[in-house]
Amino acid sequence: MPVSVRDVAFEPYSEVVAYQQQRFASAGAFGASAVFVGTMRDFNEGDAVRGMTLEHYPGMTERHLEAICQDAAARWPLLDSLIVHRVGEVEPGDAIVLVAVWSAHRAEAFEACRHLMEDLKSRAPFWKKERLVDGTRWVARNTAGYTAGQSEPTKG
Amino acid sequence: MPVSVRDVAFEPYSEVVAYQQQRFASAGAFGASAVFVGTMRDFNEGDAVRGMTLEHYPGMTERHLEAICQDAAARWPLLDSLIVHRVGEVEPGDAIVLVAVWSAHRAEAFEACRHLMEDLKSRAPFWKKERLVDGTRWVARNTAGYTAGQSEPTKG
Amino acid sequence: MNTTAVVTIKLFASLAESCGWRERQRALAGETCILDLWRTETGQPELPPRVLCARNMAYCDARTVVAPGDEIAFFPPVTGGSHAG
Amino acid sequence: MNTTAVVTIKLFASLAESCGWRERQRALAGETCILDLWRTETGQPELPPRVLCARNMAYCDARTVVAPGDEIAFFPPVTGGSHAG
Repeated sequence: MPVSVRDVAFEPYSEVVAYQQQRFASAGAFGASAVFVGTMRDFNEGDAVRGMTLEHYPGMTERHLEAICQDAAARWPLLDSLIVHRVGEVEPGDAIVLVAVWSAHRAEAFEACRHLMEDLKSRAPFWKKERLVDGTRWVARNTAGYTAGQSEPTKG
Repeated sequence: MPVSVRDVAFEPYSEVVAYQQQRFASAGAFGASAVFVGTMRDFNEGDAVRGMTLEHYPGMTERHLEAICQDAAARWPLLDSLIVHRVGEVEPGDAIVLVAVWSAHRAEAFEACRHLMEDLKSRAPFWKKERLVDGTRWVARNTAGYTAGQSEPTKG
Repeated sequence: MNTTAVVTIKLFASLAESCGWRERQRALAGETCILDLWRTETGQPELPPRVLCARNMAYCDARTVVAPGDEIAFFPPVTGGSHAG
Repeated sequence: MNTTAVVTIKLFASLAESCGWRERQRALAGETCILDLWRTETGQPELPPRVLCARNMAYCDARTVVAPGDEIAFFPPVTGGSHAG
Protein backbone atom coordinates (compact mmCIF):
# COMPACT_ATOMS: atom_id res chain seq x y z
CA MET A 1 0.00 0.00 0.00
CA PRO A 2 2.51 2.61 -1.10
CA VAL A 3 1.70 6.29 -0.82
CA SER A 4 3.73 9.13 -2.21
CA VAL A 5 3.68 12.91 -2.32
CA ARG A 6 5.31 14.43 -5.41
CA ASP A 7 6.44 17.97 -6.10
CA VAL A 8 6.73 17.34 -9.84
CA ALA A 9 4.11 16.38 -12.44
CA PHE A 10 3.33 12.68 -12.74
CA GLU A 11 1.52 10.58 -15.34
CA PRO A 12 -1.12 8.70 -13.31
CA TYR A 13 -1.71 5.75 -15.67
CA SER A 14 2.02 5.11 -16.03
CA GLU A 15 2.17 4.93 -12.24
CA VAL A 16 -0.65 2.38 -12.20
CA VAL A 17 0.97 0.22 -14.88
CA ALA A 18 4.45 0.38 -13.32
CA TYR A 19 3.23 -0.45 -9.83
CA GLN A 20 0.97 -3.24 -11.05
CA GLN A 21 3.82 -4.88 -12.97
CA GLN A 22 6.23 -4.95 -10.06
CA ARG A 23 3.57 -5.81 -7.48
CA PHE A 24 1.73 -8.71 -9.13
CA ALA A 25 4.19 -11.30 -10.30
CA SER A 26 1.52 -13.65 -11.66
CA ALA A 27 -0.88 -12.50 -14.32
CA GLY A 28 -4.38 -13.38 -13.17
CA ALA A 29 -3.85 -12.59 -9.49
CA PHE A 30 -6.48 -9.83 -9.47
CA GLY A 31 -9.83 -9.52 -11.20
CA ALA A 32 -10.71 -5.88 -10.63
CA SER A 33 -8.89 -2.54 -10.59
CA ALA A 34 -10.59 0.75 -9.80
CA VAL A 35 -8.67 3.94 -10.47
CA PHE A 36 -9.54 7.53 -9.75
CA VAL A 37 -7.57 10.49 -11.08
CA GLY A 38 -8.25 14.02 -9.90
CA THR A 39 -6.98 16.59 -12.39
CA MET A 40 -6.60 20.33 -12.09
CA ARG A 41 -9.34 22.13 -14.00
CA ASP A 42 -8.94 25.55 -15.54
CA PHE A 43 -12.26 26.71 -14.11
CA ASN A 44 -13.65 26.76 -10.56
CA GLU A 45 -16.45 28.59 -8.78
CA GLY A 46 -17.15 30.50 -11.96
CA ASP A 47 -13.60 31.83 -12.34
CA ALA A 48 -10.82 30.95 -14.75
CA VAL A 49 -8.00 29.40 -12.76
CA ARG A 50 -4.43 29.83 -14.01
CA GLY A 51 -2.69 27.57 -11.59
CA MET A 52 -2.62 26.34 -8.04
CA THR A 53 -0.21 25.94 -5.18
CA LEU A 54 -0.69 22.75 -3.22
CA GLU A 55 0.73 22.85 0.28
CA HIS A 56 1.09 19.86 2.59
CA TYR A 57 2.46 18.98 6.02
CA PRO A 58 5.53 16.86 5.31
CA GLY A 59 5.46 13.83 7.57
CA MET A 60 1.87 14.14 8.76
CA THR A 61 0.49 13.98 5.21
CA GLU A 62 2.30 10.74 4.33
CA ARG A 63 1.37 9.26 7.70
CA HIS A 64 -2.30 10.01 7.11
CA LEU A 65 -2.28 8.64 3.58
CA GLU A 66 -0.83 5.39 4.95
CA ALA A 67 -3.47 5.25 7.68
CA ILE A 68 -6.21 5.79 5.09
CA CYS A 69 -4.93 2.83 3.05
CA GLN A 70 -4.67 0.63 6.12
CA ASP A 71 -8.21 1.48 7.15
CA ALA A 72 -9.53 0.55 3.70
CA ALA A 73 -7.56 -2.72 3.73
CA ALA A 74 -9.14 -3.60 7.09
CA ARG A 75 -12.61 -2.87 5.75
CA TRP A 76 -12.52 -4.53 2.31
CA PRO A 77 -10.70 -7.64 1.02
CA LEU A 78 -8.23 -5.69 -1.11
CA LEU A 79 -5.11 -7.05 -2.75
CA ASP A 80 -3.40 -3.67 -2.76
CA SER A 81 -3.87 0.07 -3.07
CA LEU A 82 -1.79 2.99 -4.28
CA ILE A 83 -2.03 6.74 -3.62
CA VAL A 84 0.03 9.44 -5.34
CA HIS A 85 -0.66 13.08 -4.49
CA ARG A 86 0.87 16.14 -6.08
CA VAL A 87 2.10 19.19 -4.15
CA GLY A 88 3.77 22.46 -5.17
CA GLU A 89 3.00 24.52 -8.25
CA VAL A 90 0.29 22.85 -10.32
CA GLU A 91 -0.90 23.79 -13.81
CA PRO A 92 -4.34 23.12 -15.35
CA GLY A 93 -4.39 19.60 -16.75
CA ASP A 94 -1.91 18.27 -14.19
CA ALA A 95 -2.90 15.22 -12.19
CA ILE A 96 -3.43 16.16 -8.54
CA VAL A 97 -4.32 12.80 -7.05
CA LEU A 98 -4.26 9.16 -8.10
CA VAL A 99 -6.02 6.44 -6.10
CA ALA A 100 -5.84 2.85 -7.38
CA VAL A 101 -7.21 -0.30 -5.79
CA TRP A 102 -6.76 -3.96 -6.79
CA SER A 103 -9.06 -6.76 -5.64
CA ALA A 104 -10.53 -10.09 -6.71
CA HIS A 105 -14.03 -8.73 -7.38
CA ARG A 106 -15.39 -5.43 -8.58
CA ALA A 107 -17.65 -4.43 -5.67
CA GLU A 108 -14.81 -3.94 -3.19
CA ALA A 109 -12.61 -2.21 -5.77
CA PHE A 110 -15.29 0.40 -6.52
CA GLU A 111 -16.26 0.91 -2.90
CA ALA A 112 -12.74 1.09 -1.50
CA CYS A 113 -11.55 3.47 -4.24
CA ARG A 114 -14.40 5.85 -3.50
CA HIS A 115 -13.86 5.58 0.23
CA LEU A 116 -10.12 6.25 -0.09
CA MET A 117 -10.81 9.46 -2.00
CA GLU A 118 -13.40 10.71 0.48
CA ASP A 119 -11.16 9.82 3.40
CA LEU A 120 -8.20 11.53 1.76
CA LYS A 121 -10.19 14.70 1.22
CA SER A 122 -11.47 14.85 4.77
CA ARG A 123 -8.33 13.79 6.68
CA ALA A 124 -5.10 14.26 4.76
CA PRO A 125 -3.40 17.64 5.36
CA PHE A 126 -3.31 19.36 1.97
CA TRP A 127 -4.30 22.93 1.16
CA LYS A 128 -4.97 24.50 -2.22
CA LYS A 129 -4.42 28.09 -3.24
CA GLU A 130 -5.73 29.05 -6.66
CA ARG A 131 -4.10 31.64 -8.87
CA LEU A 132 -6.80 33.67 -10.63
CA VAL A 133 -6.53 36.50 -13.12
CA ASP A 134 -6.99 39.06 -10.36
CA GLY A 135 -5.23 37.46 -7.41
CA THR A 136 -5.16 34.27 -5.38
CA ARG A 137 -7.61 32.49 -3.13
CA TRP A 138 -7.45 29.57 -0.76
CA VAL A 139 -9.86 26.76 -1.58
CA ALA A 140 -11.85 26.61 1.62
CA ARG A 141 -13.57 23.29 1.32
CA ASN A 142 -13.98 20.33 -0.98
CA THR A 143 -17.26 20.05 -2.78
CA ALA A 144 -19.33 17.40 -4.52
CA GLY A 145 -18.30 14.42 -2.46
CA TYR A 146 -20.51 12.20 -0.34
CA THR A 147 -22.03 15.38 1.10
CA ALA A 148 -21.89 18.53 -0.94
CA GLY A 149 -19.92 21.20 0.88
CA GLN A 150 -19.43 24.86 0.21
CA SER A 151 -16.41 26.73 -1.01
CA GLU A 152 -15.74 30.05 0.59
CA PRO A 153 -13.60 32.18 -1.66
CA THR A 154 -11.41 34.78 0.03
CA LYS A 155 -10.03 36.60 -2.97
CA GLY A 156 -7.07 38.81 -2.29
CA MET B 1 -18.90 7.98 -25.98
CA PRO B 2 -17.03 5.40 -28.04
CA VAL B 3 -17.46 1.70 -27.40
CA SER B 4 -15.45 -1.07 -28.93
CA VAL B 5 -15.31 -4.85 -28.91
CA ARG B 6 -11.83 -6.32 -29.48
CA ASP B 7 -10.75 -9.82 -30.39
CA VAL B 8 -7.12 -9.15 -29.50
CA ALA B 9 -5.50 -8.21 -26.20
CA PHE B 10 -5.53 -4.52 -25.30
CA GLU B 11 -3.67 -2.43 -22.73
CA PRO B 12 -6.44 -0.60 -20.84
CA TYR B 13 -4.44 2.34 -19.50
CA SER B 14 -2.93 3.07 -22.92
CA GLU B 15 -6.49 3.20 -24.27
CA VAL B 16 -7.45 5.70 -21.57
CA VAL B 17 -4.43 7.92 -22.23
CA ALA B 18 -4.82 7.81 -26.02
CA TYR B 19 -8.53 8.57 -25.94
CA GLN B 20 -8.13 11.33 -23.39
CA GLN B 21 -5.44 13.04 -25.46
CA GLN B 22 -7.45 13.10 -28.66
CA ARG B 23 -10.76 13.89 -26.94
CA PHE B 24 -9.82 16.77 -24.65
CA ALA B 25 -7.96 19.43 -26.57
CA SER B 26 -7.56 21.73 -23.59
CA ALA B 27 -5.77 20.56 -20.49
CA GLY B 28 -7.96 21.35 -17.52
CA ALA B 29 -11.30 20.55 -19.18
CA PHE B 30 -12.09 17.77 -16.74
CA GLY B 31 -11.51 17.41 -13.00
CA ALA B 32 -12.26 13.75 -12.40
CA SER B 33 -11.65 10.45 -14.18
CA ALA B 34 -12.89 7.12 -12.85
CA VAL B 35 -11.58 3.97 -14.51
CA PHE B 36 -12.49 0.35 -13.95
CA VAL B 37 -10.55 -2.55 -15.43
CA GLY B 38 -11.82 -6.12 -15.21
CA THR B 39 -9.02 -8.62 -15.67
CA MET B 40 -9.11 -12.37 -16.20
CA ARG B 41 -8.16 -14.18 -13.01
CA ASP B 42 -6.49 -17.59 -12.96
CA PHE B 43 -8.88 -18.84 -10.28
CA ASN B 44 -12.69 -18.95 -10.09
CA GLU B 45 -15.24 -20.87 -8.03
CA GLY B 46 -12.40 -22.78 -6.39
CA ASP B 47 -10.89 -24.02 -9.65
CA ALA B 48 -7.75 -23.05 -11.51
CA VAL B 49 -8.79 -21.46 -14.80
CA ARG B 50 -6.45 -21.81 -17.79
CA GLY B 51 -8.25 -19.54 -20.17
CA MET B 52 -11.60 -18.34 -21.33
CA THR B 53 -13.58 -17.93 -24.53
CA LEU B 54 -15.65 -14.77 -24.64
CA GLU B 55 -18.53 -14.89 -27.10
CA HIS B 56 -20.66 -11.93 -28.11
CA TYR B 57 -23.50 -11.05 -30.48
CA PRO B 58 -21.89 -8.84 -33.14
CA GLY B 59 -24.09 -5.82 -33.72
CA MET B 60 -26.36 -6.24 -30.71
CA THR B 61 -23.44 -6.07 -28.27
CA GLU B 62 -22.09 -2.78 -29.66
CA ARG B 63 -25.60 -1.35 -29.82
CA HIS B 64 -26.19 -2.16 -26.16
CA LEU B 65 -22.85 -0.76 -25.04
CA GLU B 66 -23.74 2.49 -26.81
CA ALA B 67 -27.17 2.55 -25.16
CA ILE B 68 -25.57 2.00 -21.76
CA CYS B 69 -23.28 5.00 -22.29
CA GLN B 70 -26.16 7.16 -23.47
CA ASP B 71 -28.23 6.24 -20.42
CA ALA B 72 -25.37 7.18 -18.09
CA ALA B 73 -24.85 10.48 -19.93
CA ALA B 74 -28.54 11.28 -19.45
CA ARG B 75 -28.35 10.51 -15.76
CA TRP B 76 -25.10 12.22 -14.74
CA PRO B 77 -23.34 15.37 -16.02
CA LEU B 78 -20.52 13.49 -17.73
CA LEU B 79 -18.01 14.93 -20.17
CA ASP B 80 -17.40 11.58 -21.83
CA SER B 81 -17.17 7.84 -21.33
CA LEU B 82 -15.33 4.98 -22.96
CA ILE B 83 -15.97 1.22 -22.99
CA VAL B 84 -13.64 -1.42 -24.44
CA HIS B 85 -14.62 -5.09 -24.11
CA ARG B 86 -12.56 -8.09 -25.10
CA VAL B 87 -13.94 -11.14 -26.92
CA GLY B 88 -12.38 -14.35 -28.25
CA GLU B 89 -9.68 -16.42 -26.58
CA VAL B 90 -8.60 -14.77 -23.33
CA GLU B 91 -5.65 -15.70 -21.10
CA PRO B 92 -5.28 -15.08 -17.35
CA GLY B 93 -4.02 -11.54 -16.79
CA ASP B 94 -5.69 -10.20 -19.94
CA ALA B 95 -7.95 -7.18 -19.60
CA ILE B 96 -11.59 -8.18 -20.25
CA VAL B 97 -13.33 -4.85 -19.83
CA LEU B 98 -12.38 -1.19 -19.49
CA VAL B 99 -14.87 1.46 -18.42
CA ALA B 100 -13.67 5.06 -18.14
CA VAL B 101 -15.65 8.17 -17.29
CA TRP B 102 -14.64 11.85 -17.36
CA SER B 103 -16.49 14.60 -15.52
CA ALA B 104 -16.00 17.91 -13.74
CA HIS B 105 -16.45 16.50 -10.24
CA ARG B 106 -15.67 13.20 -8.59
CA ALA B 107 -19.12 12.12 -7.39
CA GLU B 108 -20.57 11.64 -10.86
CA ALA B 109 -17.39 9.99 -12.16
CA PHE B 110 -17.48 7.35 -9.42
CA GLU B 111 -21.22 6.78 -9.64
CA ALA B 112 -21.44 6.62 -13.42
CA CYS B 113 -18.42 4.32 -13.72
CA ARG B 114 -19.97 1.87 -11.27
CA HIS B 115 -23.34 2.11 -12.95
CA LEU B 116 -21.86 1.52 -16.41
CA MET B 117 -20.21 -1.68 -15.20
CA GLU B 118 -23.36 -3.01 -13.54
CA ASP B 119 -25.45 -2.11 -16.57
CA LEU B 120 -22.95 -3.75 -18.90
CA LYS B 121 -22.98 -6.96 -16.88
CA SER B 122 -26.75 -7.17 -16.78
CA ARG B 123 -27.61 -6.07 -20.35
CA ALA B 124 -24.77 -6.46 -22.82
CA PRO B 125 -24.73 -9.80 -24.68
CA PHE B 126 -21.45 -11.49 -23.73
CA TRP B 127 -20.93 -15.09 -22.60
CA LYS B 128 -17.91 -16.61 -20.91
CA LYS B 129 -16.71 -20.18 -21.18
CA GLU B 130 -13.86 -21.14 -18.87
CA ARG B 131 -11.19 -23.68 -19.77
CA LEU B 132 -10.37 -25.74 -16.68
CA VAL B 133 -7.87 -28.54 -16.18
CA ASP B 134 -10.61 -31.14 -16.67
CA GLY B 135 -12.84 -29.52 -19.25
CA THR B 136 -14.80 -26.36 -19.89
CA ARG B 137 -17.76 -24.64 -18.26
CA TRP B 138 -20.01 -21.74 -19.11
CA VAL B 139 -20.03 -18.99 -16.50
CA ALA B 140 -23.71 -18.91 -15.65
CA ARG B 141 -24.01 -15.61 -13.88
CA ASN B 142 -21.98 -12.68 -12.69
CA THR B 143 -21.35 -12.46 -9.00
CA ALA B 144 -20.39 -9.84 -6.45
CA GLY B 145 -22.08 -6.85 -8.06
CA TYR B 146 -24.80 -4.69 -6.57
CA THR B 147 -26.63 -7.89 -5.67
CA ALA B 148 -24.62 -11.05 -5.19
CA GLY B 149 -25.66 -13.69 -7.71
CA GLN B 150 -24.84 -17.32 -8.02
CA SER B 151 -22.69 -19.14 -10.51
CA GLU B 152 -23.92 -22.48 -11.71
CA PRO B 153 -21.05 -24.55 -13.05
CA THR B 154 -21.92 -27.14 -15.66
CA LYS B 155 -18.60 -28.87 -16.07
CA GLY B 156 -18.28 -31.04 -19.11
CA MET C 1 -42.01 -19.09 -51.41
CA ASN C 2 -41.62 -15.34 -51.20
CA THR C 3 -37.95 -14.71 -50.44
CA THR C 4 -38.83 -11.77 -48.18
CA ALA C 5 -41.02 -13.94 -45.92
CA VAL C 6 -37.92 -15.38 -44.30
CA VAL C 7 -36.49 -14.86 -40.80
CA THR C 8 -33.00 -15.51 -39.52
CA ILE C 9 -32.72 -17.40 -36.24
CA LYS C 10 -29.54 -17.25 -34.17
CA LEU C 11 -28.43 -19.16 -31.09
CA PHE C 12 -25.51 -18.18 -28.87
CA ALA C 13 -23.20 -19.67 -26.25
CA SER C 14 -24.39 -22.78 -24.36
CA LEU C 15 -27.65 -22.75 -26.31
CA ALA C 16 -25.82 -23.01 -29.65
CA GLU C 17 -23.69 -25.82 -28.24
CA SER C 18 -26.59 -27.86 -26.87
CA CYS C 19 -28.70 -27.44 -30.04
CA GLY C 20 -25.76 -28.03 -32.37
CA TRP C 21 -26.37 -25.04 -34.65
CA ARG C 22 -25.84 -21.27 -34.56
CA GLU C 23 -27.85 -19.79 -37.41
CA ARG C 24 -30.73 -20.75 -39.68
CA GLN C 25 -33.08 -19.13 -42.15
CA ARG C 26 -36.73 -20.13 -41.98
CA ALA C 27 -39.72 -19.29 -44.14
CA LEU C 28 -42.65 -17.83 -42.23
CA ALA C 29 -45.96 -19.72 -42.53
CA GLY C 30 -48.65 -17.35 -41.37
CA GLU C 31 -48.53 -15.26 -38.15
CA THR C 32 -45.67 -16.51 -36.06
CA CYS C 33 -44.43 -15.37 -32.68
CA ILE C 34 -40.93 -15.88 -31.29
CA LEU C 35 -42.16 -18.71 -29.06
CA ASP C 36 -43.54 -20.49 -32.14
CA LEU C 37 -40.09 -20.31 -33.72
CA TRP C 38 -38.51 -21.69 -30.54
CA ARG C 39 -40.89 -24.65 -30.53
CA THR C 40 -40.39 -25.44 -34.19
CA GLU C 41 -36.62 -25.08 -34.20
CA THR C 42 -35.73 -26.74 -30.89
CA GLY C 43 -38.66 -29.12 -30.37
CA GLN C 44 -39.04 -27.79 -26.82
CA PRO C 45 -42.64 -26.86 -25.90
CA GLU C 46 -41.73 -23.87 -23.70
CA LEU C 47 -38.99 -21.24 -23.58
CA PRO C 48 -36.98 -22.00 -20.41
CA PRO C 49 -37.10 -19.06 -17.98
CA ARG C 50 -33.34 -18.60 -18.30
CA VAL C 51 -33.41 -18.24 -22.08
CA LEU C 52 -33.54 -14.66 -23.38
CA CYS C 53 -34.73 -13.61 -26.80
CA ALA C 54 -34.10 -10.62 -29.02
CA ARG C 55 -35.76 -9.35 -32.18
CA ASN C 56 -33.53 -7.33 -34.49
CA MET C 57 -30.95 -6.98 -31.70
CA ALA C 58 -33.39 -5.65 -29.08
CA TYR C 59 -34.54 -7.71 -26.10
CA CYS C 60 -38.20 -8.65 -26.45
CA ASP C 61 -40.97 -10.85 -25.13
CA ALA C 62 -41.40 -14.35 -26.57
CA ARG C 63 -44.98 -13.50 -27.60
CA THR C 64 -43.71 -10.84 -30.01
CA VAL C 65 -44.90 -11.52 -33.57
CA VAL C 66 -42.08 -11.74 -36.10
CA ALA C 67 -42.01 -10.00 -39.46
CA PRO C 68 -40.32 -11.00 -42.73
CA GLY C 69 -36.61 -10.17 -42.65
CA ASP C 70 -36.40 -10.21 -38.84
CA GLU C 71 -33.33 -11.49 -37.05
CA ILE C 72 -34.44 -13.48 -34.00
CA ALA C 73 -31.89 -14.58 -31.37
CA PHE C 74 -32.05 -16.90 -28.38
CA PHE C 75 -29.34 -16.94 -25.73
CA PRO C 76 -28.56 -17.69 -22.08
CA PRO C 77 -28.21 -14.95 -19.42
CA VAL C 78 -25.38 -12.57 -20.25
CA THR C 79 -22.09 -12.66 -18.37
CA GLY C 80 -19.95 -9.81 -19.63
CA GLY C 81 -17.71 -7.53 -17.67
CA SER C 82 -14.95 -8.54 -15.33
CA HIS C 83 -14.30 -12.18 -14.59
CA ALA C 84 -16.49 -13.56 -11.81
CA GLY C 85 -17.55 -10.13 -10.68
CA MET D 1 16.20 26.97 30.38
CA ASN D 2 16.22 23.23 29.84
CA THR D 3 16.69 22.68 26.10
CA THR D 4 14.37 19.68 26.16
CA ALA D 5 11.47 21.77 27.56
CA VAL D 6 10.88 23.28 24.14
CA VAL D 7 8.05 22.74 21.66
CA THR D 8 7.93 23.43 17.96
CA ILE D 9 4.86 25.28 16.69
CA LYS D 10 3.91 25.15 13.01
CA LEU D 11 1.30 27.02 11.00
CA PHE D 12 0.14 26.07 7.51
CA ALA D 13 -1.63 27.55 4.52
CA SER D 14 -3.88 30.60 5.07
CA LEU D 15 -3.06 30.55 8.78
CA ALA D 16 0.68 30.88 8.11
CA GLU D 17 -0.04 33.72 5.68
CA SER D 18 -2.30 35.68 8.00
CA CYS D 19 0.04 35.26 11.00
CA GLY D 20 3.16 35.94 8.96
CA TRP D 21 5.19 32.97 10.24
CA ARG D 22 5.37 29.22 9.66
CA GLU D 23 7.47 27.75 12.44
CA ARG D 24 8.69 28.69 15.92
CA GLN D 25 10.32 27.08 18.91
CA ARG D 26 8.98 28.01 22.31
CA ALA D 27 10.08 27.13 25.82
CA LEU D 28 7.39 25.62 28.01
CA ALA D 29 6.59 27.44 31.24
CA GLY D 30 4.66 24.96 33.39
CA GLU D 31 1.71 22.85 32.26
CA THR D 32 0.59 24.13 28.88
CA CYS D 33 -2.19 22.98 26.62
CA ILE D 34 -2.43 23.54 22.87
CA LEU D 35 -4.99 26.31 23.35
CA ASP D 36 -2.53 28.12 25.67
CA LEU D 37 0.06 28.02 22.89
CA TRP D 38 -2.46 29.37 20.39
CA ARG D 39 -3.29 32.29 22.70
CA THR D 40 0.34 33.15 23.37
CA GLU D 41 1.52 32.87 19.82
CA THR D 42 -1.37 34.49 17.95
CA GLY D 43 -2.83 36.80 20.59
CA GLN D 44 -6.29 35.41 19.83
CA PRO D 45 -8.30 34.39 22.92
CA GLU D 46 -10.01 31.38 21.31
CA LEU D 47 -9.21 28.81 18.66
CA PRO D 48 -11.59 29.55 15.75
CA PRO D 49 -13.87 26.57 15.06
CA ARG D 50 -12.36 26.16 11.59
CA VAL D 51 -8.79 25.88 12.85
CA LEU D 52 -7.53 22.32 13.34
CA CYS D 53 -4.64 21.31 15.56
CA ALA D 54 -2.27 18.36 15.63
CA ARG D 55 0.22 17.12 18.20
CA ASN D 56 3.14 15.18 16.77
CA MET D 57 1.33 14.82 13.45
CA ALA D 58 -1.89 13.42 14.92
CA TYR D 59 -5.12 15.41 15.08
CA CYS D 60 -5.97 16.29 18.68
CA ASP D 61 -8.16 18.41 20.90
CA ALA D 62 -7.02 21.93 21.79
CA ARG D 63 -7.15 21.01 25.51
CA THR D 64 -4.39 18.43 25.04
CA VAL D 65 -1.42 19.14 27.30
CA VAL D 66 1.87 19.42 25.43
CA ALA D 67 5.12 17.74 26.42
CA PRO D 68 8.73 18.83 25.86
CA GLY D 69 9.86 18.07 22.34
CA ASP D 70 6.32 18.06 20.90
CA GLU D 71 5.55 19.37 17.46
CA ILE D 72 2.27 21.29 17.55
CA ALA D 73 0.57 22.40 14.33
CA PHE D 74 -2.37 24.67 13.56
CA PHE D 75 -4.03 24.70 10.15
CA PRO D 76 -7.27 25.41 8.26
CA PRO D 77 -9.61 22.62 7.04
CA VAL D 78 -7.86 20.32 4.60
CA THR D 79 -8.63 20.44 0.89
CA GLY D 80 -6.70 17.63 -0.76
CA GLY D 81 -7.79 15.35 -3.53
CA SER D 82 -9.13 16.40 -6.88
CA HIS D 83 -9.70 20.02 -7.69
CA ALA D 84 -13.08 21.31 -6.46
CA GLY D 85 -14.45 17.87 -5.84
